Amino acid sequence: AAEAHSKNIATVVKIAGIQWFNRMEEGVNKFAEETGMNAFQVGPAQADPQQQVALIEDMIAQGVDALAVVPMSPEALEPVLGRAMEAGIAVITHEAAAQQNTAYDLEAFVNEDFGANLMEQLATCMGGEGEYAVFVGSLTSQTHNQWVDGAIAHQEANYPNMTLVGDKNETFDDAEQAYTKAQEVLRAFPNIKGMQGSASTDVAGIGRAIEERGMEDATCVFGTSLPSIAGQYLETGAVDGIGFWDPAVAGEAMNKLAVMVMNGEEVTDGMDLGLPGYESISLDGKVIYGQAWVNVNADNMADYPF
Amino acid sequence: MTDHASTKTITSAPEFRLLIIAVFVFGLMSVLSPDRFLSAQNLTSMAFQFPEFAILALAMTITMLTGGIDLSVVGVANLSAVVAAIILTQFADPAMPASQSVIWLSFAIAAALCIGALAGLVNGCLVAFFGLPPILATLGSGLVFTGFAIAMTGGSAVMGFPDTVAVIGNAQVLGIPVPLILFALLAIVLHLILTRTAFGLRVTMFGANPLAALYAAIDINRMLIKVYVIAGLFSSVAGLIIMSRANSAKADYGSSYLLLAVLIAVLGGVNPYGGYGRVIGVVLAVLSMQFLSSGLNMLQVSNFARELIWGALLILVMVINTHAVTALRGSFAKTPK
Amino acid sequence: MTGWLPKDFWTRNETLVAGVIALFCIIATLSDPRFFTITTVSDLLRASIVIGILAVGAMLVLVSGGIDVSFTAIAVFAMYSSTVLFLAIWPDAPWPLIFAVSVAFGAFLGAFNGFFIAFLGLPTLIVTLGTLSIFRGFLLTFIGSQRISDLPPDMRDFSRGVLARGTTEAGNFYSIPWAALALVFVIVLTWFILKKTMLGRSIYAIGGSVESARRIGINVKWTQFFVYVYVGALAGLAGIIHGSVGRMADPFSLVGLELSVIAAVVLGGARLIGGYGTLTGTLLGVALIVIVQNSLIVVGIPTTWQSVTIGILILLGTGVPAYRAKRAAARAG
Amino acid sequence: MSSDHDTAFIDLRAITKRYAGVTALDSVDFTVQPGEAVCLAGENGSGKSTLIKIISGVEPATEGTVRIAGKERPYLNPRISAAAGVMVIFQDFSLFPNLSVAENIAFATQLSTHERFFKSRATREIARKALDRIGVEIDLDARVETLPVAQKQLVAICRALASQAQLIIMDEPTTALTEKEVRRLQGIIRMLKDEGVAVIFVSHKLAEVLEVSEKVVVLRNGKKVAEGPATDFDTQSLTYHMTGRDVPEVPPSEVMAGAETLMHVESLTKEGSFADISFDLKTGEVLGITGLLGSGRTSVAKALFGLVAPDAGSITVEGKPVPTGDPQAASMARIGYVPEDRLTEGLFLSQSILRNVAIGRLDAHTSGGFLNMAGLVDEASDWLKRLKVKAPDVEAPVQSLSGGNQQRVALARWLSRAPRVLVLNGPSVGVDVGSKADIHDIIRDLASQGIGIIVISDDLPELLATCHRILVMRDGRIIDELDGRSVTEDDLAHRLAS
Ligand SMILES: Nc1ncnc2c1ncn2[C@@H]1O[C@H](COP(=O)(O)OP(=O)(O)OP(=O)(O)O)[C@@H](O)[C@H]1O
Ligand SMILES: Nc1ncnc2c1ncn2[C@@H]1O[C@H](COP(=O)(O)OP(=O)(O)OP(=O)(O)O)[C@@H](O)[C@H]1O
Ligand SMILES: [Mg+2]
Ligand SMILES: [Mg+2]
Repeated sequence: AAEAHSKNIATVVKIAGIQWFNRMEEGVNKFAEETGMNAFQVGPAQADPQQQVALIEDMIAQGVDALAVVPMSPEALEPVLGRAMEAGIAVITHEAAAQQNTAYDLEAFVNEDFGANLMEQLATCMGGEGEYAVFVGSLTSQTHNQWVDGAIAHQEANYPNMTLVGDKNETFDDAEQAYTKAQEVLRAFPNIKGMQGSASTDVAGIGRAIEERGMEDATCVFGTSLPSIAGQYLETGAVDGIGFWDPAVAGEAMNKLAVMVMNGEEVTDGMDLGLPGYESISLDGKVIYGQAWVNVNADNMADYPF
Repeated sequence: MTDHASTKTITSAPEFRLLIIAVFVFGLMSVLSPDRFLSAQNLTSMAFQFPEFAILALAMTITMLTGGIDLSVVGVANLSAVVAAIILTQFADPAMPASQSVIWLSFAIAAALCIGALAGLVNGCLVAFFGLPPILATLGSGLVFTGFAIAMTGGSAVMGFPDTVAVIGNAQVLGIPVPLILFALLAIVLHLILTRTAFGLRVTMFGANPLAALYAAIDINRMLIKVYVIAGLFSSVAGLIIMSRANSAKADYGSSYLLLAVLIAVLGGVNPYGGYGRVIGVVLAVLSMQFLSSGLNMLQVSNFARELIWGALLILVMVINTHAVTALRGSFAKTPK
Repeated sequence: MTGWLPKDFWTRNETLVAGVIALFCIIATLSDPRFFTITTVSDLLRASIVIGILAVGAMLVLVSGGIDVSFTAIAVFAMYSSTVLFLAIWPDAPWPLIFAVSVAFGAFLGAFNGFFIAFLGLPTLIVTLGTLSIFRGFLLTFIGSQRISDLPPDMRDFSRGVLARGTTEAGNFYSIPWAALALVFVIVLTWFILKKTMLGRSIYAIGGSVESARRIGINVKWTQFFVYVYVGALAGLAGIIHGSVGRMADPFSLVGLELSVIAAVVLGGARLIGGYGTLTGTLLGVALIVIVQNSLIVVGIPTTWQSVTIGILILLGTGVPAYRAKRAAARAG
Repeated sequence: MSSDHDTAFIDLRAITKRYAGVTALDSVDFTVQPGEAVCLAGENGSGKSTLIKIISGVEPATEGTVRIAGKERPYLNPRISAAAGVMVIFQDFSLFPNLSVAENIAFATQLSTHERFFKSRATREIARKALDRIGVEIDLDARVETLPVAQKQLVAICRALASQAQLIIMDEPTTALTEKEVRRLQGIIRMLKDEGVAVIFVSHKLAEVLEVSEKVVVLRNGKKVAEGPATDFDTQSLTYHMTGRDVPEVPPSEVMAGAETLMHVESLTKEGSFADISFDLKTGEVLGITGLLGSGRTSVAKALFGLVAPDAGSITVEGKPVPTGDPQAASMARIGYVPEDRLTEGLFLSQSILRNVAIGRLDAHTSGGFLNMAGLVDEASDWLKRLKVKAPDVEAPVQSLSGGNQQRVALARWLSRAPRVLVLNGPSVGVDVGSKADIHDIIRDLASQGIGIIVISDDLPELLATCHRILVMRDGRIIDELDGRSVTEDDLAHRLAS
């Protein structure tokens, strides 16, 4: 019992300070409060995998008991997480299904399914026909690509009258870039009816371009985002719907898993983690999948104030 | 007289002030967090962390000595790493016996170094033959190199190496991390090049007055090309370390290292307009940065504050240096008659 | 034959850049006729506003013989902190007031640069490299690191304000926002300062030779100080426009753009050694970068090759005049 | 004496200027009356420029008082000084290369009238008037960087003339001017005097100094050592006061009979600069090349060293052709070149004296890729000693040396490479009398060792003191070849100007 209270659990996120991870920190803090453990969250100042490596090195050096990591670039973290596990640290990851050096990787959902879920809404809005384009934060981001690939696969299987136009458009996780890319797509493909974004800023940029042209009703825009970012465009209808998972819950779940690993408890298929969306997890090797996505539109956005 | 003069030059050199800063930061962190900062664990951890960007700072240093700059170092590092990684994943099976994979590893290393040299050659030609300002030449070429890395990989990471690759970035020899050994070697090599070879002297002299270098019949084009090739080679070594430490290669690794490398070089006393700079200064600047950075992480100071502190340190050092220079100016200008 | 043209017309950077722009437009139109429409023009204009204002500032610094890499950090700092300030004390403030405060913040931060550069005599690159880190670090540590979408309502209204908006008969949409006026204002003001005041001429003079300027009695320190304050103010303006038009105060945006902006200015003929640079050239340089960055899809260049394309463009755009200058110098001996 | 002080426009009392460690001026009294032309003479580093900087407010005095137009000026800066009517033509011109001729000329005037706005018509008017006054024609819209040196100097002079100056200070204004322009400048000085404008004139060309000035003040090591009416001095006595010793010039000895041809230049041509330049240079011969402004002498000199690529023609040294337009090739063929402007072209000012010499011989001291530092230091020190460079420490930066010593360092670099042909462009520009004679000695000595030397200069006494043969250029062509040992100064001047 005494040792349970003295555990240090560091949650290392991709980048410090942004809403997404601030929300996650709420979950981490809630966990710390409820369990009395020293659970805290850190993140690098710049979105660079190497900075995250350095940060984890420092965490290992100061002797934490568990690491809950949201990798910027999973491959890049393999060696350092390997060292962490060798040092006897319990490692949990999130959004990194292919991660080798981890006890468990927690996925809010199967990425392809989430992308298909967005596509399903997009297709419904478009009436199952017309041109659409897709956006990713960066071509190097694995999850973004999985979402988009899942969406495209879903469209090809179910909506033969829809056509994808152009490449995956890269927005560098920047609303301004998403805006100019969207403008360009609108110019290059004047008949376009739908757009799907991946980075949380994508739909904001797309929504702005749509609103500027007064095409709110003529187009359908869906994507991953947060109400705090996309809210104003959901209100005007420039963006029709967003999907996400609640990072606070994910943060709490990671820390919970970390404690389970430290205590040697088994994680099993169909287990209930006692958190919304993770009531009946499915286990595939080391990867734990929940069904924790949330679809939000103008009607229910008030329920998610972050 | 000579004794007195030499002690005076040592203490008045900007590098001496950097030494004081490095020692001070180390002391401060040790006092603030004695059990953790001074732990062997932390010391090795730091030794693993800094070599990759420190080597990039060395590459920056030699180009700055000529009054240039190399903004393509990160692009070159990633491009060489990607090429090496592609060779390793195409030809070397992770399951391959170590003796065989070593051959492929050496081949991949050679290829990476070639890419580094080639990229340096491109930069050198742009600066020397086409007369582009280095800041723009390397900004543009850096985009091109990164772009090639993206195009070759489609933007995703290349991974799945034999275990031997891990040696470059993660192994220790006699308890000393291999990256640190590589950095130390390169720093010594660069120091010797700059102070003990004709080429090194020419580099500094050219930086001090390019026109006079032309009139002194120095082969400027060849010298500039060599400078950028060396910078490219150093960058590719950094790329290999990053690749090994990340067990993968990707076009956007280390993107925050560019400004860091410039900052370290300048903090290390290198004159970005050319003509002055010493490797020891750069090494001390790297150490100060790493002590500060790891120490602040232990104290759980926000990482944004770290950026603030770096910037403030840079300006502080400059203010001290400049003022010391004004005060000392007279001591050089001895009466000629 | 071409008596009405300036003597060096054919050898100027401006001519070259204008030529490259024309060539690019022809290629783009050939590959997709829809490129050459009012829609493209108005989209590009909108995309040029913030970069244009920043570039005018960067040009001024280059002319004065310095270099500034901190202006993006100043822009974000001024935008974000004035937004935070007004959200806290007076969310319903009219936008001109919010803009004025952002400009004042920008000028204040510019004064920091000016102080170290003009009065302590530190090298400009080092100072602005340092203040880039300081401003950004301070902003993210002490003021905030979250994106804010709930801007003061009047800022949103500003972004909805248009000078002209509509659809041509051919069905081409266009829209010119109010913010375009800000760019015009900045250009006119800067043109006036540079061409019509002794202060502006002194900036050129300092760029040509600081020591000579000092000797004939130009107040070098205050002129330099003015340059950095003015550039800071322009950055503050660009930042707040960026925030309101993008309807989001994002403390991570803009930083990282500084070198591209400087590249655009140099494309337009300004020289890193100081003393040279024109507004026409700067605007052409910005136009070129913006056109290329925003038309690669139309021209059909795959996303994976875009960074290579832009890199080659910078190399060509700065390489051709540099090579020509080098050849000319060699010929003249 | 006291009445002198009362009426003086400039009145300096007991001025001392110390730079940390160096006393550049030591308790100097100095007055200038309205309309008076004062000559300031002294060797390099004697403090002339420092004195000028104090009067013009560029540097503050450490001790002593400055009065301008009867008013004490405890705090002075260039603006105040200019407003009081002091205009300076600086030794390095202090022009703005990126601005037009008109703006360069008018800038100071406009500043002194506290103009806030820039009017281009008024600017051109001011510039036009100033140019008319000395009767020169320069394109008002040309950028100053595109002008040849001599025209730059004329622009600097016009800038000083443009304002309503009470005193014009000229710090070596004639270094880049040819005889004809010097004459014109002397005319201007007389005209200024008639208008009541005072002039301070600094020059190393002693004859011209004595010709225009009423009063001579001689500085040595920062102290005033002589002062009096110009009529009390002649070149000889002035030299004596400046150096503290007599410096006689000896004419060159004869070229060895049967000396072989060392260098052969055949029909060297460069469109717009020079045409059909052919000459031979024998071992041990000193060949002078002279000409008026824009005659092409500098271009020819640069072409010999590969800095300018000629369109046609060939250069051979000891029978072997030298590729043109390539300084490395020229240097491999053992041609050396000491440039005109040692500050920007010749020396690495911030680097040590040692390195400035050694840069020419690095490869010879490299073994196994590394430098033999000891050998390098020995050799360089040896050359510094042979050329009598007065330096406290070979590790000191070369900028701490005086002009004459700097020139010797530049020479040492090339001499250490044992050149066969040495091209000296303005070997004594801005060098004081004492050092000048020493440098001439060095030239004669080198020639006697069999080196072929080409001296490019418009300093006629210098040419006569060193050259066996003199080529005269005009409009890019050689128009005359004279025997240096028989031609007289008057004759040479005549051929140059005709
Ligand atoms: N900024 C400075 N710092 C230190 N010493 C200086 C400085 N400026 C001049 N000196 C020294 O002061 C002395 C006088 O220099 P000054 O330039 O007045 O000589 P000068 O008579 O004009 O010589 P020249 O004929 O070469 O122009 C020299 O010894 C010089 O080295
Ligand atoms: N490439 C060129 N094209 C046209 N005119 C040129 C070119 N190069 C030089 N000139 C002109 O040719 C003439 C000779 O120039 P040069 O510089 O050789 O004269 P110089 O007599 O050596 O000058 P200085 O008096 O400075 O020694 C000048 O009128 C110059 O302006
Ligand atoms: Mg819609
Ligand atoms: Mg002088």
